[in-house]
Amino acid sequence: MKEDRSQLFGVMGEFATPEHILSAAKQARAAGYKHITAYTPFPVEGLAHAIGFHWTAVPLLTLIGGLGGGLTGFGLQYWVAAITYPMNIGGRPLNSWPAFIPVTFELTVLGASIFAVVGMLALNKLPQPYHPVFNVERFARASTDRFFLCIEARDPKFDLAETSRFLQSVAAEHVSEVKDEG
Amino acid sequence: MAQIFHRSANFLARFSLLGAVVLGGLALTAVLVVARSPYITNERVSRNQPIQFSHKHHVGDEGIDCRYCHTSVESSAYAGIPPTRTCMNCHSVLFNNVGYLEPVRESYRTDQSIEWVKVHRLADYVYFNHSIHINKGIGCSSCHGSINQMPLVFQASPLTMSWCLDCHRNPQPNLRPRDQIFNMDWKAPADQEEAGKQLAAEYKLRTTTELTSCSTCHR
Amino acid sequence: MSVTQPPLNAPEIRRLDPVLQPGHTYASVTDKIAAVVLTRPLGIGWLAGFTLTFSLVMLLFGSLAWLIVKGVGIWGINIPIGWGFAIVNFVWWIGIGHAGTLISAILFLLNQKWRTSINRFAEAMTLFAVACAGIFPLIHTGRPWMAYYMFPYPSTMGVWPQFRSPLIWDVFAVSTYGTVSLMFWFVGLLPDLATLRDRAKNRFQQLIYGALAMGWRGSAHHWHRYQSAYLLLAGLATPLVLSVHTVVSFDFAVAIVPGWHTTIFPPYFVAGAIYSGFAMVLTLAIPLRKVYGLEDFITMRHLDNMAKVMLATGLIVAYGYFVEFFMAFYSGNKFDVFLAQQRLHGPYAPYYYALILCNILTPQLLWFEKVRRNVAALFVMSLVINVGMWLERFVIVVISLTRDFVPSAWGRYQPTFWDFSTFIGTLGLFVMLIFLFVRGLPAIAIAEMRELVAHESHAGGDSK
Amino acid sequence: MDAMSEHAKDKELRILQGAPQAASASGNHGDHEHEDHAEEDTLRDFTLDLATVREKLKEKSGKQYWRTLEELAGDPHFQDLLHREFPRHASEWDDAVDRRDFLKLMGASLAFAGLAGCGRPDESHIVPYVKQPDGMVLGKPNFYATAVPLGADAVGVLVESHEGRPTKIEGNPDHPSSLGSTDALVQASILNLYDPDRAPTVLENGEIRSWSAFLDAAQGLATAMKAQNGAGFRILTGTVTSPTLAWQLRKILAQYPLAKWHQWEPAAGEGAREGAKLAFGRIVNTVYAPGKANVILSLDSDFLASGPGHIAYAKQFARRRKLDGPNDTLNRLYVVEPTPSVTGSSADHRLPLRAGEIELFARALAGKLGLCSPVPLSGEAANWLDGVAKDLQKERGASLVVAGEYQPAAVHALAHAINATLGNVGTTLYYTDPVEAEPTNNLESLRELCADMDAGKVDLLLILGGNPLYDAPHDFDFTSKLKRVPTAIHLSPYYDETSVYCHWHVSESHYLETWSDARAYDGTATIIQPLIAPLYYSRSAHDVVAAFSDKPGLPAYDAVRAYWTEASARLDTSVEAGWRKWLNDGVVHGTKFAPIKPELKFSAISLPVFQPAPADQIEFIFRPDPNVYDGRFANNGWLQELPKPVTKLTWDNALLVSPKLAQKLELAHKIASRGGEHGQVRSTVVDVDLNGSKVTAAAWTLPGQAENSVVLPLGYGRTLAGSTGSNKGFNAYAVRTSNALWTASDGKITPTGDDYPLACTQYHFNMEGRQILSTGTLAEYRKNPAFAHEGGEAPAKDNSLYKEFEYKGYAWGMAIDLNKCNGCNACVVACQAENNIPVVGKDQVMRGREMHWIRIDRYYANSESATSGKATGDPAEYNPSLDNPQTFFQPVPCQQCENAPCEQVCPVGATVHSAEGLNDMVYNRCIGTRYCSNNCPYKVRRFNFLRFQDWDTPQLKLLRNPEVSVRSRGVMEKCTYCVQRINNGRIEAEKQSRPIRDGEIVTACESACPSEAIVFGNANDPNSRVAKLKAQQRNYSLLGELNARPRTTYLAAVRNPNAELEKA
Repeated sequence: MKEDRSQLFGVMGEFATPEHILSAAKQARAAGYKHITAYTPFPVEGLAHAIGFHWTAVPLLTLIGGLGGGLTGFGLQYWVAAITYPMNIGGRPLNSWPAFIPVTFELTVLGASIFAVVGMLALNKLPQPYHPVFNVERFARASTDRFFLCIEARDPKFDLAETSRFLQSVAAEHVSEVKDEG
Repeated sequence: MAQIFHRSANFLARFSLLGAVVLGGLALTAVLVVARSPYITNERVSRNQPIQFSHKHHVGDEGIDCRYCHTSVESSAYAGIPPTRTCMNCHSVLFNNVGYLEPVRESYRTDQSIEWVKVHRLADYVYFNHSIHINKGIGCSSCHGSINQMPLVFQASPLTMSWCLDCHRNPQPNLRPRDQIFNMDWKAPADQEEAGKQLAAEYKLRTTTELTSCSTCHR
Repeated sequence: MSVTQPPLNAPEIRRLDPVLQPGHTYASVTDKIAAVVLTRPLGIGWLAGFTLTFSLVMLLFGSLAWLIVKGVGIWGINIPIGWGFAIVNFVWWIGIGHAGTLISAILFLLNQKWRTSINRFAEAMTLFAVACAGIFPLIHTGRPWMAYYMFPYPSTMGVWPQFRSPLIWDVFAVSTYGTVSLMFWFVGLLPDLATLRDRAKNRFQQLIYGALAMGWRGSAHHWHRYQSAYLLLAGLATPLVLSVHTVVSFDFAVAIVPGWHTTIFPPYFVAGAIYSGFAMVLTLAIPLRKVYGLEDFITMRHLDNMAKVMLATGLIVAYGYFVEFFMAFYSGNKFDVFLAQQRLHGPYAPYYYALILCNILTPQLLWFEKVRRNVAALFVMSLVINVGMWLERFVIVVISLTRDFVPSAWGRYQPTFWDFSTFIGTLGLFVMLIFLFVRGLPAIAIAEMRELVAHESHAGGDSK
Repeated sequence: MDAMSEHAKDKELRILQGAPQAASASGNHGDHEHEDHAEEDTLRDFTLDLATVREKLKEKSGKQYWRTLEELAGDPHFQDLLHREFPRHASEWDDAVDRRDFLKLMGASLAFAGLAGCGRPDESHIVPYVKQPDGMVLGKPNFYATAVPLGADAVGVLVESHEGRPTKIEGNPDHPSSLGSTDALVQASILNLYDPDRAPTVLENGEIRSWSAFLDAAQGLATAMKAQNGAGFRILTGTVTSPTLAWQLRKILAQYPLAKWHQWEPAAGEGAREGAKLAFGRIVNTVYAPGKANVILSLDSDFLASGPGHIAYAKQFARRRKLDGPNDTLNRLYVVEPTPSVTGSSADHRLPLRAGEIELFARALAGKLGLCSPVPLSGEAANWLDGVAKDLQKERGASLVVAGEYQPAAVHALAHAINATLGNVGTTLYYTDPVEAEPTNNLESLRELCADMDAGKVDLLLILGGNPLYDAPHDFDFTSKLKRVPTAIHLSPYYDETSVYCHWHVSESHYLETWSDARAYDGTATIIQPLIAPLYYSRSAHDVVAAFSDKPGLPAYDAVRAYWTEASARLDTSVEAGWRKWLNDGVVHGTKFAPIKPELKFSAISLPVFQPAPADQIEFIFRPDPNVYDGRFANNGWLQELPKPVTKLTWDNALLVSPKLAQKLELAHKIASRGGEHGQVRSTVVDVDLNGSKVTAAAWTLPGQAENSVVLPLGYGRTLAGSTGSNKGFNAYAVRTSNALWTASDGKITPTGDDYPLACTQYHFNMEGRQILSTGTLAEYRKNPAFAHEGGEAPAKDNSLYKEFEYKGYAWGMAIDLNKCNGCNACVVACQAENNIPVVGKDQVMRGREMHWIRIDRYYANSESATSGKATGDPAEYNPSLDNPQTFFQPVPCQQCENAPCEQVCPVGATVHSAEGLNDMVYNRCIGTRYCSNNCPYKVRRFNFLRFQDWDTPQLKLLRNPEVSVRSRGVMEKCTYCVQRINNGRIEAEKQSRPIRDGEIVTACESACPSEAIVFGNANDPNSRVAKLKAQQRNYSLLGELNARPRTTYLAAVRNPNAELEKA
């Protein structure tokens, strides 16, 4: 039996309802914890705010993607029709811009969507099949009906005993250590 | 619950996703590159001929005019491949018993054609006409390269449609005075820009739109 | 209605069934839905159905192979009727492919709770329909192996696609629609894949769903960005879904053929698309809820709402038909007038009347609640409407071409065996994919159902 | 497999390739240049290749051919033998070598079909000449003058030849029968040259024999015949106009005093000959000058589209339909005929009468003109007659009465008399000696022959051309009689119905393969020169006749030279002096017959009383088919697929009945849902009992057909025509008897109850009130010269949001004068020949997939739409306007729209506009979405739904025009104004840096058109013919309201009816 080289990732409290975890998160925040994460089976309104997470870059990325797509779209069509090989197509003007709108639009949407999704995944650091929290046995229910609040070890205010006690104090049904194998 | 994946899975997952994207991109680029490579265009690929006929010797050293053999180049779409008789004009007297010319003599004797391997293969469907190019001031070497330095002839240009278009869009740089058409060593003079304009006017070149109309080359 | 029924805040829908039968917990919904995928054994019915549809797919491949060998001449098309079944099927499938994204995106934006339990397989249906549709633009060309000419790439020929052509717009619209729908679907799936991963019964399932879930763990940060992205996607998909069928309608509206050249087409095609889309959703939902006992989640409320949407869109379509006639006579364009008469008593009149019967008359029954609440009736009607919408496309595409400008060139169209085999083949492909889907992925968005449970119980709490 | 590379190969056939050498006029025995793909394989292992070729071609055609090659061309012993026996021929036989090359080519081309690899092309070879013929410039076609003999006429043509392959026929402006134009048959005749079904070699009882073997046999027979002074030696020919052949035959007859020369031309009437005898006591040839006549009456004569000189007549006639302004005058054409013909369709007044009643009408006219006691006419005919008679008298000396070829002697005699009294002789017509070398009554001649055969008096029958077994009157029962002949020798291009019953069959050379000569309708002789060595082991009539002379094996060339050496004396020149010029000009100068003034020994009174059949009696008339003629063109795919001028039927003949009769007999048309109006119509099948025999035919209701007259078109129902022509339609000869060659009565028509699918390319004949074919009368035109523009018209040029494209240089355009077009179809076939247009076959036509780039639409101007208002325009739904509708023809090629709807919708830019306003079609870019065709308002685009081109048959490869891409499957194609001709013309002009002259570039359709209805040129040049026409007020564009701005515009048709008749 070799000694456990794994280091501590944090402690995790388990809650039964959105309401509980929400209040717990608020109190943790109040208690001055910085590195808090909440895990819930479905989005719980206000939870992100409660743990101090407000702004996300996804909308900005989407805008950029959209603009990029649209400009590429129209640019390409204009360049093809009017610059690189201008041809008389049924007497229509070289720059038949009304005819170029559909493709421009589609590419706008395409660009925006791709940026939105890829951006979201990237910002969420996904894919990330391995994560310490999965080491917690009960965490499996985080995707069914249980709500978890994790205070991470890197938090300056973190102290295993102290923090565990804190979590119990905010009515966590279970409190478990989160280990991270080396 | 137990951890399903090992820590390394994180790197693997991200790397493979990224890799897939990059690979896809590379594959596409590769296709486009190959399409322009000699593998497809046959550019600079020299062929073995039944007779080691050297243009370098005949044109470069002996200074025989292109038209001596390619008789119809000024009048027809086809420059024309010389009949055996043309070879025999000289070789019935010169080198008339060297071994490597036996195929020529045999052809002449037996009335069986010499089979040359085709070097310049135009793209499908294009109706190229030598005579009009010659008459409008495009010299042989503009497309065929310095034949006079080729012991074995190879295709000097890609002969892709976009290559044709380059010149049809802007012929000036390649226009020569009529007396330079068959000059293999012609180099564009310093004032080509000016000269080109003048020649274009002199040859009454058609407008770019006309020269790049589909039916100019395709029927 | 019983007292147990949770009174929803909106008064006007108080008397309606709930969108979720009461008494469900987070766990119960999750169990029920996940079970279909993870634990439920393959039924004989499923196997039989799959085998049948699979053989139809083989028929499709056979037909396509023969098509490549011989050429489009094996179909009934000719001069003047250059487009036949292929384009009819394309438009029909694309139309069907509209309901999914519409339900997920537009109803999401409109914050319609009842969308929750049907959006997932509606989206799946969309993808599969688009897949079926996507086959046709490719294979209907005379030289499919040259179809890549339609994409803008730097060729050694120095030539590019001709962007004034609606067909090019199609290429971009359909591929964009396909891609976006796929992403939309996948994003929606992420949390559920995580659920399946965590509930997986064996290593294999764990690995598959684990990989697909990308390590989703429902952290608040994830959810925050997730929601923002999902909302944006919905916002983007909404105009997209409208644009796609608009572009498809341009294939005809932009041409000069009498019967095609009409400004009413975009709105009326979109309406038609939603119409057929919802019909198809019903066609799928009704058996699905029955077989997998999902009546609690797909309640009468859903069916009722969908019926109403069909009624509404059906009326828009009817309006479209009417305006076509009106404009013909109002404009006095002799070709349009002639075509209008042709529809009424030309050689193809029966098709037109059949289409009126299917698309306009039958749906009027939906005014009656009795009909809307009769599952069997709804199912039959959904089928009728699907047929009707196919006929509509046939009437538009083929019949307009049979008699256009120069009488000397008038002709007629008769589909061949290969026309039918290809069409039926795609039907097989569609259903087969559905079969695979219901067993491979949660047919109902579990995470959203949990949200719904939360919402309902919350509301219930108030009512105490 | 990749169709693209297939194209490429085909294009490469340009620099050809071992076509059998051309014995061209310059007399060079050129070798040839190959540029082939699989060429090398074929050389490395020739025998293997020969094997494969034989293999491949066994399925294709002519098994014997390939066996022959093995035995003849291959076998060296055979060669030696020949050299020993006929040293004179050694040289000739050397071209066996060329045949080998021909094989190589075929091997190669077959290889193409197989190994057309995708992707990277492997090495290909250039095989230059060893000795290049003088005057041959590779890539430049040569044109040789020759003539196409048909019946009692020969059309002078210039044949385009690419490196020794004849590819296209053009008219010869110096030749009286052509005047630079051609007709459908002439255009299509080149396809017969390359027909893979042609008889490959000499056969004796089906066994392959060498020509020398035949010569031996012939000599054997000859000696036997000599012994009995030629008794029992019979020669049967068609109409012979070849002076040389006649000369040879006469020599034979001289050598064999008791031998007899019979003639049988199934589709040529006796009326003209007998009528002349009746009128002048001798046979004369009548030459008309329709151009000089202001009023023309055709008594059932289709002189614009058939019969000797019709091309020239059509041209002259059309010139009188020229209308530059309201002050111009038109001639007037009256036609009395039983069945709508091309001539009848372009008439100002047309009167449908049963063929049997025409004589009555002629007598009545004679009566009116005081040539005999008046003859009462009933009904419409009566007041019609008044008008015509008045008109004719008004134009004494400038009027013309033409009697129909199939009308009896009396009608012809009457016509002669009437023309005489009207003083037309010498002005609008003149007489010459007959053009036929030996004018005889064919029917009697054949009757006599049959009698002799029956009586066993015939020991040796030499059938030179023709197919009597198929086309002799069936009561002669030629078959059984032929069986009694100990030795029958048949010379014909195909191993046909007759050949089977003959002991020897000699394959007949095509006129492009042999030396010969022929006379035109006015006597002008032309030397027929070969453009290509025979593709098969075939021989000409000259060779066969020579075989029985004292000079066996005398080549045709020598025979022709010999004759003209003799004849040139009369031409006060010498062959040496004249020969080259004759060949070059395509006419032997000074051979035109001088007019003669035969004395009229005939008075109408002398005619026996005439009693026409009761009005309700159905008459059956036999007419040659407009496309396959008497059946000799049955295996010609171009003609089979060519929509017949009036009926628009293809691939079949049908019993033509009038709408009224159809209604009475309850004959129906069902429009099939496959193909429909533009493809397939199922029509009632009927049994026709006639002259004691029976034939089953599909009945076709034809508007304008005389009420109780039905037509049985000849030339179909062949059983041994070849893979294309066998078992198509019904055989009308089966019910044709000697006593009723052209008109029969007391027959019975009984519907069988079934129906039969007919391939009809245009069933709908009603314009549905659209601005498609503008027509008016001269009076209307004078009142309102711009009448064509009423109804829809193009919006003004400037009301577009965007700037118009400008066409600064050339602006190619076409103007089609509907006043001149008579729907003769010459342009359609010319286009097919010029542009490598495939034949798709009946099934595909019935699906509405025929490929003609230019079609001729036929509309009935005054017809009402079907009563049911269903606008089906179905003659089966009887309405009176169909009894005698006004027929108009409209050639529709691509309209080359400036605002082309097709271009805008093409996703890949495969059809775009050229700087000169052409609607370019880039086949290699096309992916085949067919969107362009859907969006084409004129439906002139054609699509390769399947692989329509024949890539395998090597003979057909030789036929192709190297200047035009051969389209593969899945590609859209259409008329491009013959862009290949435009480009070549422009290149020549550019080389001389001068502008292209007007008329320097002519499209294939324009050059073929006998009536000069199609004019092509630069619309930007105000002095060009086309610009002048477009400037006319008659000029309008098809469906102008669509604002597609077609470059092809039409000039409204203006008819010149007789005001009096209009009133009546």
